[in-house]
Amino acid sequence: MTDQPQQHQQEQGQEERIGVYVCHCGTNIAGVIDVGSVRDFAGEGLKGRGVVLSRDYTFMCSTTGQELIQKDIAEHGLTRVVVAACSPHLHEGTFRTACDRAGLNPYLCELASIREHVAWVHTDHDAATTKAKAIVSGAIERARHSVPLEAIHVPVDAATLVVGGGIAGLQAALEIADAGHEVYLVEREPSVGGHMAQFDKTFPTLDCAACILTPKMAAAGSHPHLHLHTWSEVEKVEGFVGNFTVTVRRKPRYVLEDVCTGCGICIEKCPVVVVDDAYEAGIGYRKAIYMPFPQAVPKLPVLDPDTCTYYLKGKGSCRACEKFCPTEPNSIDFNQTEQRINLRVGNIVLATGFDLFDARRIPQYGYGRLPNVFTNLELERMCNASGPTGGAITLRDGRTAPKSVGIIHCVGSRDRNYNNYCSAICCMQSLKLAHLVRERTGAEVHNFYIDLRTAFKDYDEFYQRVLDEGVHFVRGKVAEVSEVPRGPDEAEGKLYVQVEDTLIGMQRRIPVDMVVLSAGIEPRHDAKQVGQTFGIACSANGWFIEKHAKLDPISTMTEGVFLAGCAQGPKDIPASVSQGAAAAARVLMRIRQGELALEPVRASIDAERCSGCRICNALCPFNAISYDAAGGVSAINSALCQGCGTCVAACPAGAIAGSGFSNEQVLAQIEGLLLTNLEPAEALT
Amino acid sequence: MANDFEPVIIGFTCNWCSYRAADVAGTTRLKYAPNVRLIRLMCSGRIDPTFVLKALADGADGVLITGCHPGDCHYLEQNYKALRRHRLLQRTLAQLGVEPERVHLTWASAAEGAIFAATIDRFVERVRALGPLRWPARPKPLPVAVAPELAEEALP
Amino acid sequence: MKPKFAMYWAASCGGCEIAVLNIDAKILDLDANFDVAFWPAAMDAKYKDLDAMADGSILVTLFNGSIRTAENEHLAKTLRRKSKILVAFGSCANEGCIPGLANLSSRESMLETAYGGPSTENPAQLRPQPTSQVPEGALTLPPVQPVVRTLDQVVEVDYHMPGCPPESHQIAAVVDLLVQVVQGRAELPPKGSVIGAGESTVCDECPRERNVKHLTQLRRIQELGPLDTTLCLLEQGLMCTGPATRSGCDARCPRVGAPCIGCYGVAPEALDQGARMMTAIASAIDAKEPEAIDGILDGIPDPAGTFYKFSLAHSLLRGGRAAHRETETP
Amino acid sequence: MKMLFYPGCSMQRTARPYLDSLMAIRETIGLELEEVADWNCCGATEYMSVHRVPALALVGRNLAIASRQAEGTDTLTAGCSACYLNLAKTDQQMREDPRLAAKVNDALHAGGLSYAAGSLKVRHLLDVVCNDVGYEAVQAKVVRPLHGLRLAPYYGCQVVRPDPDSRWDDREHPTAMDRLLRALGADVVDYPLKTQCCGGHMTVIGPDVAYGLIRRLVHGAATAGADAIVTLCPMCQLNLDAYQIEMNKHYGTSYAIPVLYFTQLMGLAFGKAPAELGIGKEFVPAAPALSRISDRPPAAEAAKKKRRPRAADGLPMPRMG
Repeated sequence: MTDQPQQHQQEQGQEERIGVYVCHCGTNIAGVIDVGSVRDFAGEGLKGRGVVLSRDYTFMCSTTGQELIQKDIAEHGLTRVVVAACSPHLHEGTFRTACDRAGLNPYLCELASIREHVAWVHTDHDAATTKAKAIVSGAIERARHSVPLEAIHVPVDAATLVVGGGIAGLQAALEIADAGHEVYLVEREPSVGGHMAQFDKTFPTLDCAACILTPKMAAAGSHPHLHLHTWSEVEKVEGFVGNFTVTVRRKPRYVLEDVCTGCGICIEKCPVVVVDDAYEAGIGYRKAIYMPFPQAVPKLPVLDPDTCTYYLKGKGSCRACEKFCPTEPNSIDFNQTEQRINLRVGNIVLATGFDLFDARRIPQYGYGRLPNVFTNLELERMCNASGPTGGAITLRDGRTAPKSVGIIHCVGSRDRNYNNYCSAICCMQSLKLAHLVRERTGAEVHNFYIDLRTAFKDYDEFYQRVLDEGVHFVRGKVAEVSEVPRGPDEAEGKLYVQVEDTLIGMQRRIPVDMVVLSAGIEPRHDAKQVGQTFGIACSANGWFIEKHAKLDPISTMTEGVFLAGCAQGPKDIPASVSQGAAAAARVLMRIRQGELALEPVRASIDAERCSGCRICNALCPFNAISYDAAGGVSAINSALCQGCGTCVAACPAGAIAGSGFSNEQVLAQIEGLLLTNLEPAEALT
Repeated sequence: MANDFEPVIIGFTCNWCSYRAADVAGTTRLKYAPNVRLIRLMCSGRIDPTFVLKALADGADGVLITGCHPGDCHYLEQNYKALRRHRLLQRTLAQLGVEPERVHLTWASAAEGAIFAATIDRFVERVRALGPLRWPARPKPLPVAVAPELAEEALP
Repeated sequence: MKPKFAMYWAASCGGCEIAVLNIDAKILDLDANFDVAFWPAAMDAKYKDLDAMADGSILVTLFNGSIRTAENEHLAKTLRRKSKILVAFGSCANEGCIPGLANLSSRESMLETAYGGPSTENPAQLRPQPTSQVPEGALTLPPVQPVVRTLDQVVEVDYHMPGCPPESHQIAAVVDLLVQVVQGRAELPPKGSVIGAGESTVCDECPRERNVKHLTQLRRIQELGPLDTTLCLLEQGLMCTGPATRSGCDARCPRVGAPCIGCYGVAPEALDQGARMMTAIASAIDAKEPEAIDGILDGIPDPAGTFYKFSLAHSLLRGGRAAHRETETP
Repeated sequence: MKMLFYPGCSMQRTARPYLDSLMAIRETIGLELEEVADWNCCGATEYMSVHRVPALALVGRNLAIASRQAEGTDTLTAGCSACYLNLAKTDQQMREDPRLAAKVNDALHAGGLSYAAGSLKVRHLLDVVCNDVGYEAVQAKVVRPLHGLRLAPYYGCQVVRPDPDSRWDDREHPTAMDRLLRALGADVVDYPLKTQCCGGHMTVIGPDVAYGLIRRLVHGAATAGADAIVTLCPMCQLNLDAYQIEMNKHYGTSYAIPVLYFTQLMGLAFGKAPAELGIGKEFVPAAPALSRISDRPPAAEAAKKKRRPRAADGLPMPRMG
């Protein structure tokens, strides 16, 4: 509330009894920081600042570590607890809960981050130890000015938003809807189904992707609690956990959804044929009005104004779809415009999936230049009985079956020129494709791999099976795919795969008819903007960042926003389904709880000190500050306040207090960090 | 002198972006100079010039202010307030003879651990090149010449 | 025997003394209830007389002026010893006031400004010397100290009374209180209190109409046309520091169309008056791009002088580097 | 624009046409080249692998005298790929390893010299022409467009790899020279071998290996329908041109693809006389190829009539660009 100098105040207040705990985190902290020295610094050097005991322990977050704190609170009457360990974003909750259990207000517990901010980022042991001491000193001074707070409770809206209708999003949406809660599923494409709908077979059991996916899609389409918004995108998210307001932009289909029966006559009659870059991966065609695939849900066509004659050549031309539409009224509406709808939801599941790595970015593999270089997705569509070749595997001419095929793994993955990470699915996808090529064409197949990663149930068995089927495996990174023979002894008209075979230690040039690039997977091209919309961040590689890489890969740093599927990182279908189900479980837990406890970080105005200058009035983006003209003072609505503290920092009279991050706490922390709380003789060097 | 001088720097971070960037730098084990001691605030909009002046007055050689990128603020646009305060404070500090470079404002998203680490390294070197600030310590509590209780006899 | 009263004038303009005399007939109450032991501005006094007084023998001393010279410091310490109650009286004693702005410069440049420069007529280029030989002997001047300090930076202070000068009605009320205490009819406020001032900021007493603030320009008064007589001056583009200045003056300046310049000092809950005004102004500016922000800030040509006009010596940094450098031991 | 110029020994001898054509066009494109006075050998390709510090010191001397000479520019350009790479690599390694830089400077001190790593920007001539002069500026000076001439752009290895300062769009398939040649009005053929090895000194050490590599490059250009190969490196030019004859003997073939420097083609397009550009000094004569330059731009291919795709068309190709 006030930013008066510190020294005066403490003497007036009751003497605090502070317990300091320094965590080793195994060797994570203790390997770099002299933990004992930090303990003694707090216990001896800061005795005068209210530290009554100082301990170090191997794992403070363990049950034993927590019990240690609880016991000390009871036995030593601690009034403040300072834990020097990891980032508060990881274990603040753990230690606050421990304090709460022992009867100490949880907000009187302070974390000093000496792992992420010291031990893990510094190598000089002395400098790291000195910095750790300063951070502990800052936390102690800050804790002296902490005050007991109560969490703020808000109700949770039982409706949920799921973004993305791939397998992960479908799983999450269905599980929540099955529990009887309303779910809005927003999908950018005209149909749900995602990438899985493009596949032919799924590894390792080789069941048909459509056979196992279609029932889920159909269920989503007809579920009484599940509301589909396909061909739609989330534009804006406002509010906070429990009470989000989401604006969804529905793109025009130019088809009346509630009239169209999905009979398909319009598609049949449409004279415009264009390459289908989306569902058919560029090797098949679609009409200007089209259904992405036969099992699409909802079973509605969508008109593409960029290729439709009506839009290209002016009104009055063509209109075949409209002329032949049998419904009454006519389902075609050329004047449809985009619409915006608002949804109120309590929780959000983000399952926005991935983009395929663009193989054109590796020119030495020739994709886009050499006709018989294909991507895995092109081959996937070729294998599919409903695909452009009716299930036949052919060269680009559409007729000739290849006699030899090279499948290159890790295209765009595990390569510092493109993506450092492993795409997780390419090994198994390449094995699956090798099997399908062998099975359908009998061609010689060479798989070029760096490492074969066939972890998880039944995967390695599948690898053994493919080996037994006579597929050749060459361990080495392919340097180039070239159509130019090296010498007169090499035949023209072949593709030469130049590779170092690291198992036999030589360079090889393997002639093949067809090359398949097993492209990796990448974050969605617009993941960053989507992240901004939902208030979550992307990692350096572009995947959405989960709350904790191991212990909480479902949640995000933004309360109420959960992740499922490849949006969080590369994963296969079983893992995506598991994560979708896990996200659903989290949401259901929230709905079941009915209300949420929020951090009590809020601003408030002392009416006695407020002069009514109205500087703060324009600063709050949540409109939490109002002016009482009669009383001549401003006031803050704590239900609307989000706790950013901007008004606290702006008030010229110092009349606005910010709980949790008060001026006293911050100023005291500065003193602590700069060690002005020590006598000069004790100052650290 | 310059070689032995290890600057002491106070860094202000926001809970949503830059503090998390520091966390990411940690979890990815990036290495950077140990001279910056961080304070977590909820938002860079919480930055009060008082905090910066307090840090300088109490012995910091530099102050690093960090927040979410413009447009990325968790609280929509409060980082612009930090930007404005920083620019005004810079002007005043320049008049007081404090090199504006000592108080640096930078943006870092939660994903930018590497950028955050590199920014710290660069800033530490910049402050090192400027040399110590060594603001004179605040006056110590004063010895009272006499501590006269308001004596009874002084009153009639 | 009446209790003893003293008032001393250190580095200041003398306005505080005038302000005390300006309380009209109330000055007679002071005389009736106190024995004026030492008040160089009002009556003849010698340092040796002061030195001869017993420690704690003065009941109350109003000390105005900042500590600029060794003589100021010596008197501050002496009066502290002799007084039961030491009041830092007026802006100079409390916050350094205008003399405190010298803390932006080194002594050398301050003397150069005072004794040299184009606006000073000093053909012989004389400079004050610590000692000068005259036929009667050696004359000495008290050494000028490198940094102007406030009274509480030199000795412990019992009460603070802000203002440049303190308003007469506030002085009259404090005299009343002292008289009542002496007569046993009232208690003294807690030690360390600010007396003779309000508990909010100047806006609290300002009658002007205020709105949500989106500042798009800042101008000096001569750059603006006729002002609206009822609207907040800040909203009209005038750099008024009322929002960050302690109340108690009854908003004298803004009432008559002059912006507050901050003489009542830092607000009750604040630590640094300049910082509070800077943060308020910067927050209320309506611009996001650095260039646009700078365009508006260009309307404050002298930020340090504007935000710390009265409080520099008592601010967090207490002055500029040029002045502090002189205190460093080489 | 002014910059320092390191010619290197090849340009003064075997690659004299490269130097002559550069001198002929420099004014047209506004390049003011100031030769580094008293430069020494760059150590060529092998020395770096034999004695690293002495090799770096050898190059360091050139950097040191160039930086001392630099006035009004901090750019040092070289036309020869090996010279460029050695200069760039030395600067980079000194930048990244202060201890190594100190060692090199120790050596330079003996000669009263020193070099502050990073003080010069080392650039290949092609980089300067494409990125500093710019395609538009080059195109603006074209008076005799190379219409109808089909060219295979050949970059070789050293300029694009390891590319210490990331100056190229792609290290495997760069396109800077492609764009430059198009700006001159020429047709650029798809030449996927553009950064393959020319054999280097293998022509001397192991001719059979070199012939294989040369054959592939020449054969590839011929298959792609190129009239000429365009290069930016004296070593590449020498191997593909002079040894094309030997290679033909070795394989019993009769390839005759001339190999020219990009500067020679720029000169032609700027209207300079072939002799001024050193054209005619090559082993495989360029005259027959150059006689294909036509006065008129090739007629734009009749816009293909859009029709519905048929099964016989095969599968569509991926869209590029």
